[in-house]
Amino acid sequence: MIRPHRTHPLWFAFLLHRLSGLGLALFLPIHFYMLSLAISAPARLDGFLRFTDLTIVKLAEYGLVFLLAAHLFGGLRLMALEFLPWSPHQKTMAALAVAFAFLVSTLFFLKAI
Amino acid sequence: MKPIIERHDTDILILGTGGAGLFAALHAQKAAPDQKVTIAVKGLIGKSGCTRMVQGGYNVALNPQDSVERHFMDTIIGGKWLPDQDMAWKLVTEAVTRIHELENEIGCFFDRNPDGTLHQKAFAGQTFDRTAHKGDLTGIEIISRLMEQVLSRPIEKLQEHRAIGLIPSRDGSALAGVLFIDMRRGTFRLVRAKTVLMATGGGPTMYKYHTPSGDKSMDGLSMALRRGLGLRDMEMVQFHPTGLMAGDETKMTGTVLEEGLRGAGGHLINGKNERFMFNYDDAGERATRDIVSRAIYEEMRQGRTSPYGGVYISMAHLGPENVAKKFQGMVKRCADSGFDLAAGLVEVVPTAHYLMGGVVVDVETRTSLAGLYVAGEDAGGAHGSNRLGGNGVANSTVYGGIAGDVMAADAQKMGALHDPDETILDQELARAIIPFSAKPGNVQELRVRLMDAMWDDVGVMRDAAGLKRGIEKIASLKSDMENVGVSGDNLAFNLSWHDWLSLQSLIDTSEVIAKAGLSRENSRGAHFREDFPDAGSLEDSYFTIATSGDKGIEVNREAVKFTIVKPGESLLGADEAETLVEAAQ
Amino acid sequence: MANETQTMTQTMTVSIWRENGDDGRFEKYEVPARENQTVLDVVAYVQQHIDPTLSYRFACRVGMCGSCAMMVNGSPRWTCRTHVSKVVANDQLEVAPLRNLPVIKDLATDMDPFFEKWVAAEAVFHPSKTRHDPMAAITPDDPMRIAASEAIECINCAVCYAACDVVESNPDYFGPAALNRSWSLVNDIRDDGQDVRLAAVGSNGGCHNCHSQQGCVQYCPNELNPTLSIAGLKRETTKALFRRSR
Amino acid sequence: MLDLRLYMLQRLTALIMAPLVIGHIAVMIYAVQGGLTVDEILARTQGSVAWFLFYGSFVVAVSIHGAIGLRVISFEWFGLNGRALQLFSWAVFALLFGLGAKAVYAVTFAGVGL
Ligand SMILES: Cc1cc2nc3c(=O)[nH]c(=O)nc-3n(C[C@H](O)[C@H](O)[C@H](O)COP(=O)(O)OP(=O)(O)OC[C@H]3O[C@@H](n4cnc5c(N)ncnc54)[C@H](O)[C@@H]3O)c2cc1C
Ligand code: HEM
Ligand code: SF4
Ligand code: F3S
Ligand code: FES
Repeated sequence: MIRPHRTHPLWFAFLLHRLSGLGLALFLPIHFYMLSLAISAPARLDGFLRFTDLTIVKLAEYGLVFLLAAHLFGGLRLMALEFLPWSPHQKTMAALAVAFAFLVSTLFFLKAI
Repeated sequence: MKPIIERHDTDILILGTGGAGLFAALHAQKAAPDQKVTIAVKGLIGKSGCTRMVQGGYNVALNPQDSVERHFMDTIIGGKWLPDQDMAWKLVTEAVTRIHELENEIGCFFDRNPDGTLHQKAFAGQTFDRTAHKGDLTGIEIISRLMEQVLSRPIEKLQEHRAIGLIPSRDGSALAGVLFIDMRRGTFRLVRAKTVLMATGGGPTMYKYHTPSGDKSMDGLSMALRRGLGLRDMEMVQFHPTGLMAGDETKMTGTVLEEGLRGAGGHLINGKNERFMFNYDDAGERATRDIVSRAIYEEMRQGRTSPYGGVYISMAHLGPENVAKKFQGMVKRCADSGFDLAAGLVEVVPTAHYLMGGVVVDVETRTSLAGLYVAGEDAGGAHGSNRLGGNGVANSTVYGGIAGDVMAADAQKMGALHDPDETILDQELARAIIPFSAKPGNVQELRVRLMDAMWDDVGVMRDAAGLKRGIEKIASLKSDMENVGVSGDNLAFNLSWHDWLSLQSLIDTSEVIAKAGLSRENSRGAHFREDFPDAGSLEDSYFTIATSGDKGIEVNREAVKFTIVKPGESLLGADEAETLVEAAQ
Repeated sequence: MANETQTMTQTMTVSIWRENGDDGRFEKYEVPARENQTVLDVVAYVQQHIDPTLSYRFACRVGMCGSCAMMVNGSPRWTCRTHVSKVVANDQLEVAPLRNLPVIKDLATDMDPFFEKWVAAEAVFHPSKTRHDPMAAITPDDPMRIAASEAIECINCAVCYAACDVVESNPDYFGPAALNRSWSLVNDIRDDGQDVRLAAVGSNGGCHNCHSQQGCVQYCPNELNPTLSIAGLKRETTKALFRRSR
Repeated sequence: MLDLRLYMLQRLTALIMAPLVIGHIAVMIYAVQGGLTVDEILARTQGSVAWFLFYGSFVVAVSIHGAIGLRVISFEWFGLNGRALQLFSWAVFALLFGLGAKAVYAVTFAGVGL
């Protein structure tokens, strides 16, 4: 899939945005379902929340928060590109979006463990 | 076995999509919406030909201080009194309308002065700065805009259709249609039409070094020759002094390095590291194209060459950053090809650029064959012995438009389509399939032989002995060609077959150039005879007309008619300055 | 005038895509390696000296006509101005027809879809004056003129069209070149067709399909910026929406 | 496959979500310390109109945004088109909205008694 014409940073930024959006769209229904357990079966949700104490699950959550943050900042970058005056620093902006996403999700991870 | 010829009809048929062809299509379609207009082109619409390659710009008298009379006089004097004056007059006057049309109706967005009027720059040989332009990519702007207009109109498009023969009517009184090769499928197609414009753009690509696009191979002129039409001024091949020299194996060799480089103060340096232009002319590097070309050629003949066999152009003394800024496009092009124009030395060589000669036409683009019209570089007359930079694209757009109007009016008056002369149709077809009966060989080798012969013997400097040698070489190539075949197994998009056909057209027209060159026993403009270095009497100016008859190519001389101005006279008033250009280039 | 610096001894392997109404495949050829040679020169060498049946397309040979674009080692390039030394990897060169266009034969593609979309995107000037009117006085520093000029020098080579994945996956998408030209015209105050143009670029194949991948910018040989142009179209179509609803 | 209308909806919903997601991440970073329990979550959200509006508008926005997003991906990458694509988009919307609404209800007003 990574064919030569795609090997430039902004294509990877596109891919990241798409995969993160896809990931979120797949995760959200599960997330919603879990939350709705709060009333119908609070014990199961609690059980699930305890399950999230496992390091491996923590790591997965880390990934998820990263996806969310990356999609958020990436999306803001795209909308800035579309609606604000053009900036010649497209690659820097994409890198910054990813950097912020790392920062935020790592903060979350450090707090979580 | 004889291949099948598909038959197809239209009303107005246009060959070629340079400035002339595209303009003709637009004008014809507008003037006669009831007629079917078809354009057929060897390449893709608007993407082939030389109009697209125009860098400098478009000559037109727009400034109140300038005048069409001044433009006319520059054209006549530049052409050394050989131009057909009525054609030149129509060129300079219609150019004013055409540029308005280009800007207002076609959408070209020419560069402007601070006050919003068109910017016009200096170009060699002009007494006023009158070259309108869009950066240094004027041709791309003109052709892209024309192409958009044509693509969005109900005009039939036959792309990658190569015209190979003009087919007269059965009684020979008019043109019936044109035989094509549908290049993509490798099939033959006869398109009948009431009126046909030939705008295939000449193109002296039979020289070892040449600038025109690869699709141009003189097909038009060789087709016209076979129908007995007269070709005038064929000895007049303009050389551009600074083509890139990068070795024989690359197509980059021969491509133009902008005129402006010399204008801006670039130095030409020979293989001995000396500036040599002042040995030839007081204007040094700023001398006119023909003088600089001859000087470089002489240096090369004397063996004072750069590694690839040319000379160097050097810009670095003007400050590499400056050069890089002022000649951005050129510097980038050189860099892509591996050369540093801004700070280093780039090898250059004179390169065949434009063919002044062409089919004899009247000011309405009509030829001696009813139904056939010719415009653009295929038509002779407007430039005489030398074309001013900037008059080429003006010529193709002006006369293309005229052709469109005239053809539309004529087509509306005409009755039914003509039936083609089947004998000639068969002959033209047979001609195209000759190579399939010979053993496949290397066509490129023959092309190289032709290019060497033309460069060595019919090139920048000529004399009787050389021209005769050239004619002999061409004759032997002609017979050798019959033994070099192409495999006919698969004719679809068969470039080697087309290389062969191109070579055939180039050989035919090379012979005309050489013979016309031999016939002109004086030196005018682009034609320089070492054995007849003088211009001869201006009052007795003649032009050459070549025709193909039973005895082969025959060249005659015809007196130039001074219908508007005689040598020694001028259209400019006595109180008008001879030149309004400050630092004459 | 023969040149001694070139040696015939060194060679290079080039893989060239061959296709003739079939599935197509790469074929390998040994060609001489030269000091000055473009990818187009290599392709021409193969046709002229090794396999006369090879098909490809070029015209100007100096980066003006946009006929010679191909995939070179997987990336879209104008081959007449791509020096082999700049793209060759481990003495290997792979040349294939331009992506996203139907192949006619070997390296020659059918560019009609590209130009049909050009017209569909209303990337065509609509005159507001005739040849008998004076030309519009527009100063060079007029911001609209600058914006129009920045997008104007396109040679319609379809390199950007081949670089864009949306073009590949969405047959309706006009692609970067057509939209870039439309944007130039949106900034052309002489043009009289802005409403139809905005409607066209806001339609199904229009600018809103662009995901700002910017492959078009990355590969455009003339350093144009279709992404910027498309963003401009997205803004203008949005603005027009509000204008209309008011 | 994106015309002006869908494009606008996608951008609009993105703009709505942006502050909400930032808020959500902030809360999570704060709340996640020392582990999460149901009681903790509910204590914060139960009966709060503010949280209802907060999560409620997110759910509306994300169902639209996600549906359009998956629509584009399934068209471009998986070749879905025509009616199938239409159906798929609405299904995604319905799924996200349904589950989302239920979740918001669960963490805010369920059990509170209206
Ligand atoms: C590098 C370069 C720079 C130039 N710069 C300038 C300049 O600055 N100013 C200026 O005024 N002039 C300039 N010229 C000259 C100018 O480009 C030409 O004079 C003019 O454009 C010719 O226009 P045309 O329409 O006659 O032919 P072209 O534009 O050459 O078009 C010829 C068309 O005919 C087609 N064709 C050829 N053979 C066949 C066939 N057998 N069947 C069907 N179609 C065929 C070709 O594919 C092409 O489409 C320049 C030329 C070159 C090469
Ligand atoms: C946090 C706020 C969000 C912002 C600012 C945002 C922004 C964007 C933008 C601008 C796009 C368009 C990208 C394009 O056209 O190329 C987009 C696409 C998308 N978004 Fe979001 N989004 C956000 C949240 C979400 C969430 C929570 C989801 C989960 C469902 C999501 C799923 C998607 C999907 C699937 C796409 C399609 C991706 C693509 O076409 O490549 N987004 N988003
Ligand atoms: S925008 Fe650039 S890459 Fe695209 S067609 Fe024009 S010149 Fe070629
Ligand atoms: S590559 Fe394609 S996605 Fe947009 S930014 Fe360029 S058109
Ligand atoms: S041949 Fe014209 S751009 Fe390459």
